[in-house]
Amino acid sequence: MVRPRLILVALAALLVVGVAALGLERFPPPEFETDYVRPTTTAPNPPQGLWEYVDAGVLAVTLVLATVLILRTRNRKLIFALMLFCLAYFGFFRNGCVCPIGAVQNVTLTIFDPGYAIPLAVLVFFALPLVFTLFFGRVFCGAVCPLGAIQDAVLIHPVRVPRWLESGLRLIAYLYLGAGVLFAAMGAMFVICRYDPFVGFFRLSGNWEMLVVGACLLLIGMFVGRPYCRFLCPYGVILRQLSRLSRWRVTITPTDCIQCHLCEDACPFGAIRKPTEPWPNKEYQVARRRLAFLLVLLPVLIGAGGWAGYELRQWLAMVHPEVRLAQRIYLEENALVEGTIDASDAFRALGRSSDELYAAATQLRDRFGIGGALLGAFVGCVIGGKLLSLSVKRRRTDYEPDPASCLACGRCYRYCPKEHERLKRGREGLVRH
Amino acid sequence: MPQRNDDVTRRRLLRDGLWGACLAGIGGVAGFAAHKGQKVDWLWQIDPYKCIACGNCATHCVLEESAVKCTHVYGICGYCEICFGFFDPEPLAINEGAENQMCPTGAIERKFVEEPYYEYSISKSLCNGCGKCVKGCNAFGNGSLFLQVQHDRCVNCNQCAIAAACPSQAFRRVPADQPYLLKSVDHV
Amino acid sequence: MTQRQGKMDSGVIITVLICTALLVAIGAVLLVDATGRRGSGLSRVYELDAVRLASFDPNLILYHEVGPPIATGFERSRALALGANGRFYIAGDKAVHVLRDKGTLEQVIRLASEPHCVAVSAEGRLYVGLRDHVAVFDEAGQRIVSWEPLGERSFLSSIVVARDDVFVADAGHAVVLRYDKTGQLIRRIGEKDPDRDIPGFIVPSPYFDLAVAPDGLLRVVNPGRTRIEAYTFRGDLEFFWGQNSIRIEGFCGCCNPANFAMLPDGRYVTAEKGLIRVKIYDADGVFEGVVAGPDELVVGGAARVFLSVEDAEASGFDVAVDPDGRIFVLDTIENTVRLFVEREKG
Amino acid sequence: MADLSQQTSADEPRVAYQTARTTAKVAGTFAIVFLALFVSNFIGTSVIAPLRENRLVEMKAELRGGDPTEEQLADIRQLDLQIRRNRMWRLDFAHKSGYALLVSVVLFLVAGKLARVLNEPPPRPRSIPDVGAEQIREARGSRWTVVAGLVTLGGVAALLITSAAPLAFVEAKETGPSYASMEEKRLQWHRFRGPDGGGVSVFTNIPTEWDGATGKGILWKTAVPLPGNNSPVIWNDRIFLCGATEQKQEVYCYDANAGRLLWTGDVPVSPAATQARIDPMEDTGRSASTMATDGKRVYAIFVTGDIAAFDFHGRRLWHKSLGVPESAYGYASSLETYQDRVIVQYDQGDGSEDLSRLYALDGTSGRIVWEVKREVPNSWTSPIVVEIEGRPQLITLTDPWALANDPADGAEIWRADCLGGDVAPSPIYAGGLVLAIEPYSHLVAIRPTGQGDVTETHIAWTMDEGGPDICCPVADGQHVYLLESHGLILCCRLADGEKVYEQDLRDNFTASPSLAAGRLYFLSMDGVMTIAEAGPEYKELGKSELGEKCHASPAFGNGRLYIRGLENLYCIGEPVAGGRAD
Repeated sequence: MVRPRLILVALAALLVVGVAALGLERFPPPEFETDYVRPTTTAPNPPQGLWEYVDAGVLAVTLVLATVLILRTRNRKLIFALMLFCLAYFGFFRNGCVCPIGAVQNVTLTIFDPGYAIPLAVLVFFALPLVFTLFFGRVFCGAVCPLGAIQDAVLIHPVRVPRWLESGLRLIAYLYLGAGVLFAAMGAMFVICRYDPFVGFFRLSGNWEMLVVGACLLLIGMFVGRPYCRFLCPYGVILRQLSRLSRWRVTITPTDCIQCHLCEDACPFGAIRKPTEPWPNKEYQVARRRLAFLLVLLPVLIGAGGWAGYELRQWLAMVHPEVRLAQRIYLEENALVEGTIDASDAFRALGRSSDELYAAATQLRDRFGIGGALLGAFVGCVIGGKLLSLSVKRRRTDYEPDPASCLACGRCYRYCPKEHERLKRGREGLVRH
Repeated sequence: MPQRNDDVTRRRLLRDGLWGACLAGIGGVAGFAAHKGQKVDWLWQIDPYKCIACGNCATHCVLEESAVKCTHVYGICGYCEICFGFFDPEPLAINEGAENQMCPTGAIERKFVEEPYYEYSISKSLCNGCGKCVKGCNAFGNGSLFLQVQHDRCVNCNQCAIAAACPSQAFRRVPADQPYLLKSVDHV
Repeated sequence: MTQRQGKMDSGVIITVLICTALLVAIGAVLLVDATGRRGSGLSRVYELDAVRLASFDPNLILYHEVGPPIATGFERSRALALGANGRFYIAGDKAVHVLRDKGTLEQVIRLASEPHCVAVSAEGRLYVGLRDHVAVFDEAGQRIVSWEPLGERSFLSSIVVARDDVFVADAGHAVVLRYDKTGQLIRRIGEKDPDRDIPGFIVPSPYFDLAVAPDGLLRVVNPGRTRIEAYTFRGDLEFFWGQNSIRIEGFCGCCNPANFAMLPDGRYVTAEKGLIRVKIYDADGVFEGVVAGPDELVVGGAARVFLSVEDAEASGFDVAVDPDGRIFVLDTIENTVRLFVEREKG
Repeated sequence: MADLSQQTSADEPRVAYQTARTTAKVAGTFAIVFLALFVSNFIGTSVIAPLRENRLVEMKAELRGGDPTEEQLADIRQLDLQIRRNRMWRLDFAHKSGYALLVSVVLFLVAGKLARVLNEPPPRPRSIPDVGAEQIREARGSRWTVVAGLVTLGGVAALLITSAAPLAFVEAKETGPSYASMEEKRLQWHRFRGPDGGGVSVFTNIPTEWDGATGKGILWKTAVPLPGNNSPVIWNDRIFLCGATEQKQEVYCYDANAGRLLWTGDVPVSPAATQARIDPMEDTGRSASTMATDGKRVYAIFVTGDIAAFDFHGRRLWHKSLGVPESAYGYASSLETYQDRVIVQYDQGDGSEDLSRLYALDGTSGRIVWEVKREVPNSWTSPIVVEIEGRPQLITLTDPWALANDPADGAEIWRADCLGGDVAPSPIYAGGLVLAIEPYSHLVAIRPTGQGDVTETHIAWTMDEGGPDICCPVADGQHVYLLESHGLILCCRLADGEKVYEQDLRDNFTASPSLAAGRLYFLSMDGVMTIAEAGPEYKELGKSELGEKCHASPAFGNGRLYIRGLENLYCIGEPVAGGRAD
């Protein structure tokens, strides 16, 4: 019986229709009679990979130096000088890429994309500042980070940001971190890098929109200390939490606090916390009830966040080019939009089937469902945790920097009379020797 | 107050535990990433078989003058007298006059080799990566002209702005030891 | 501070400044075209408007497509020949498929390498041009003989069987080879020879077609000069015609027509690659009309022409004509054979 | 710097401060100037340059017409050179002004900072009377901002979640595939003779009495622009049918409730068809094939072999020609849908030329999903897709085969050699049997459970006391009713094919009989509907006249009956039907 075989052949024929021809062969170039020699194509080599390791080395050295300057020497001028060096080196000289902030995404992509792995240098960029923070607080932010440095350098006339506003704005950074990690994990885009406001200055070139954003942030940064670090930086979010646990950290006074109040306004980043005073009894009762309520609220917020994130998967997925393309192709195929765009033209020219695209996009959408749920839960957890931490009474007897918010810039040292005492002792000691 | 002391110790223990966990976490992530093989750096490059020469390369690069430029693989070139990468689709005459050239920046040089062959080469300093010649060469010629990221210019952004804006998703990360995706010349 | 008033003022100014900067920054972030949705923003000099370039008067279309296309069954179809018995011989991948009139696959002749061209003799023998040699098969698909390979550089692109001769176009060497039916090379035709006023073929891409016209002369495309040249079997150049133009009456690009066929009355059917179009020229090479333009031949029409590298490389459609003057087009993008017949006048 | 100020005398910082301030001002001014230059250069690049470039394009276009003069060429070259020089110049300028801007900004910052440091007041703590209260206030304020943030986030999320999600393609996949299921189709009349093509309505509230002359019982009546013998198909509140002349082929969509023509779709007559001069028999007409819908799209095919798909809003999704069919009386097979495919039975020729095909076309694109070649001559039956033992079978009748294919891939399941001649009545599936009619000859029942050639093994029974030449059978589970075109009703037992009764209606019929709520509906060519009770004996329940000639089979909706007359479409039923079927 011939028929079934024919059907199979017909089916096979139908299957290959629409698949663009592959395996192109090259046709020989002309044979020249003259002694013309075909030039070879020049493809300039990339800069040597060695720089990466130099960068990693410089990072390590500057971190050590920063630690010493901040925690032992306690000299703002030297810290500032180191900061300027890092700005010049990592920023203007090395063009600010890859920086530890962006490296978060590279690490995320490494975990989720089997075909991607990061070079050692990027890994060092990601991990070293974290380790240093875990030991010594945010010394990276204080003196090494070029993004921090450029903002620190423009801070001319600091104004106080009310604490309530600061608490609210800080949430943006958490959201940004969550989104950055999610989109990196999905292989959609490195949003943190695409929307880096300062890298354009380092390169003296960039998309004008981001240059304007950077300029605006710097303008704001002349009055509000380090706005990107405090309210946007996704890496800062991680550093904040690690810094809470740090073994050693910045203290305003080298010895004991004498409660002189002089350092109160010293910090342009609002990181100095005053000693606490006992609450009225009534407040305790209210606080206890509030705490209980918030403890119950926390899981609710996590759950609600997870649910909302899952429900938002279709919106989140639109960041992925594949999903956007699928959407566009669907609209075009069903005559819901007029005309074509470059992306849909390219899709058709490349001969992929739309079903395949839809399947891929749907799969991505589902992955965004999981990712979105995790992101939502994370945001819920952050907000719940934030509310909890704002409802707990902390005990402080001295003026001290909040370990999470302190950017280790060393500005406050000279406000402390004890520090002056120490310096004087040091000078005398020097003379004695 | 023994009670308070207890409290303090417990808190310290918790803190130390957390501290250790964080350190271990960083170590774990770093270890995982480090053990994934692939120790070379990544660079951005265009897959010439996916590129549709839409022109985004010319304007979306973070550099004022795009890092993407036309590349010519001579081994594929037919050395045509009438090159559709060089000449306007409706040339007034077959000569190098500006009115007959396709390239808006005049970046293609046409040089007589021998009857009837002409050599075409790209002046990289003039090319802005618009891809107009690529279209012409693909459609009519052998496709010896195509766009490539030039790594002497590329600043290797962690997220290439052109890649994000590429309509055909032709950009991809390539290992730094194979920085170009040149069309192959099987016969050479 | 010395002046309390001044400080107040500066506070207001700073707040206003910060708020303005914030608004501008948010606006700029929203304006960032991270996904390329606004396109390149290049001016018109950078445009290559395929649709405009490919447009022509639709009244020039003299043919229309009939029936559904017939699938060739190949991933890459190369060449089409018609047998005397209404059979299609289609070369592609690593085989020749023999199809009966309405597309029934009758026979599969498997080959070791990719065939580039195919021709059928009146006796039903099948001549298949592989990269560097010709293989001959009998009617049952059994290999009879393989002719001598022509060397590393050769790239056979077309083959035609006359009464006593077999003509093979070698694109790699840019020469036409005249064989007798036993595979003896008789003559090399069309090599550059100023004494005989033969300019030589320019073959920049793997398309180099030939045919034997009803007037007994050989017609060969000189693709690099975008014209068709007529040779005697002895290799004398008699005449040529064809002009380079993207307009409908010319052949466009660096090297066209990619393929052609002769109608029984001596007119030409030409197929161009790049801007894919099949056209009719009369026996003197005067443009007569269009069989089908890019819009009829390619999904997506002319707009797609400049986009896909693979399409462009696969766009050398082959044409064949049956004794009734019906035109069969081998669609090498969709891998089908499509039939075009003349429209009724009026 | 602070140390410096402490060590020097009182005047020096003052002077230094003034100097720094002036420097900052000067540097700031320069920065603004350079910024302005930078921006103007940017504007030049993005606005002025393109204008010039467009001018160049225009100049080139002007020259293309005639013979260019030397001056014209010189002009173009001049402009071209200018553009390219300008481009390089601007690039260079952008670079330089960028550096200048950077230097001036740095200078401004340094000077400004210096001025600030030199003029810095000594630390002076603010005296806050009640630190505790302030801390409580601060904490409360912060909590509220966080809550505000939460509310904002929640609001945005809620807004996005409740608004239409952007991913239509997944949506389409999620709400089930982009086609209606067989269960959904069961409640509609999605093809010729309704679900399974059996002519049986699931609704029990079908009207039994009307009168075209007085308008009694007739909900609405609307003219159909072009003629056609195809029957209406129904999907919820839309009625679809089509009509054609030699020049035009149209698809109509009517509102089921008011009879309003919602849209008209145009199916171009392919040039091949124009040329072929198709001349079908008058009884067939140019639009005999009934449309079919998959719940998302409707499909129509005409005698020319032109087939098209429309969405429910009247947008034509695709159209193509399957080649002009060679059909003795004119192509008349109706369409069927399976999932998102449209099934076309395309039998043509005399069987010797291998022309006949069974196609499954992709509903969204018209692409051929599969096709089966069949060595059979032209036929006029319509395909049905029915579920048999949980597996869908596509059943078609040809000469001489009754065939079943897998609608998923076209693979043949079984075939039975049991028919002959010009087969026209379509198959039905009832009581576990496939019933097929050979006109003027016999009715055959096949058990559709076999594989391969089942002629010998799976023919349950044959009833050879004649068979209708046009009308399809209808069955109620117990009996099968045949209607011959001259009016003879033949009732047989479904189980064994034994004849139960014969009844002559003495009228002419082309419409197939239908069954609703245990009542048989016979629509004569004169528009007279005879309604009889289904059962072992003939019991007429009444006759209703439409007053217009009818060739097409009626369609049954929820409480409604749709009849296509030669010129009008009628809806018979109560003004407000008892709710929608779904």
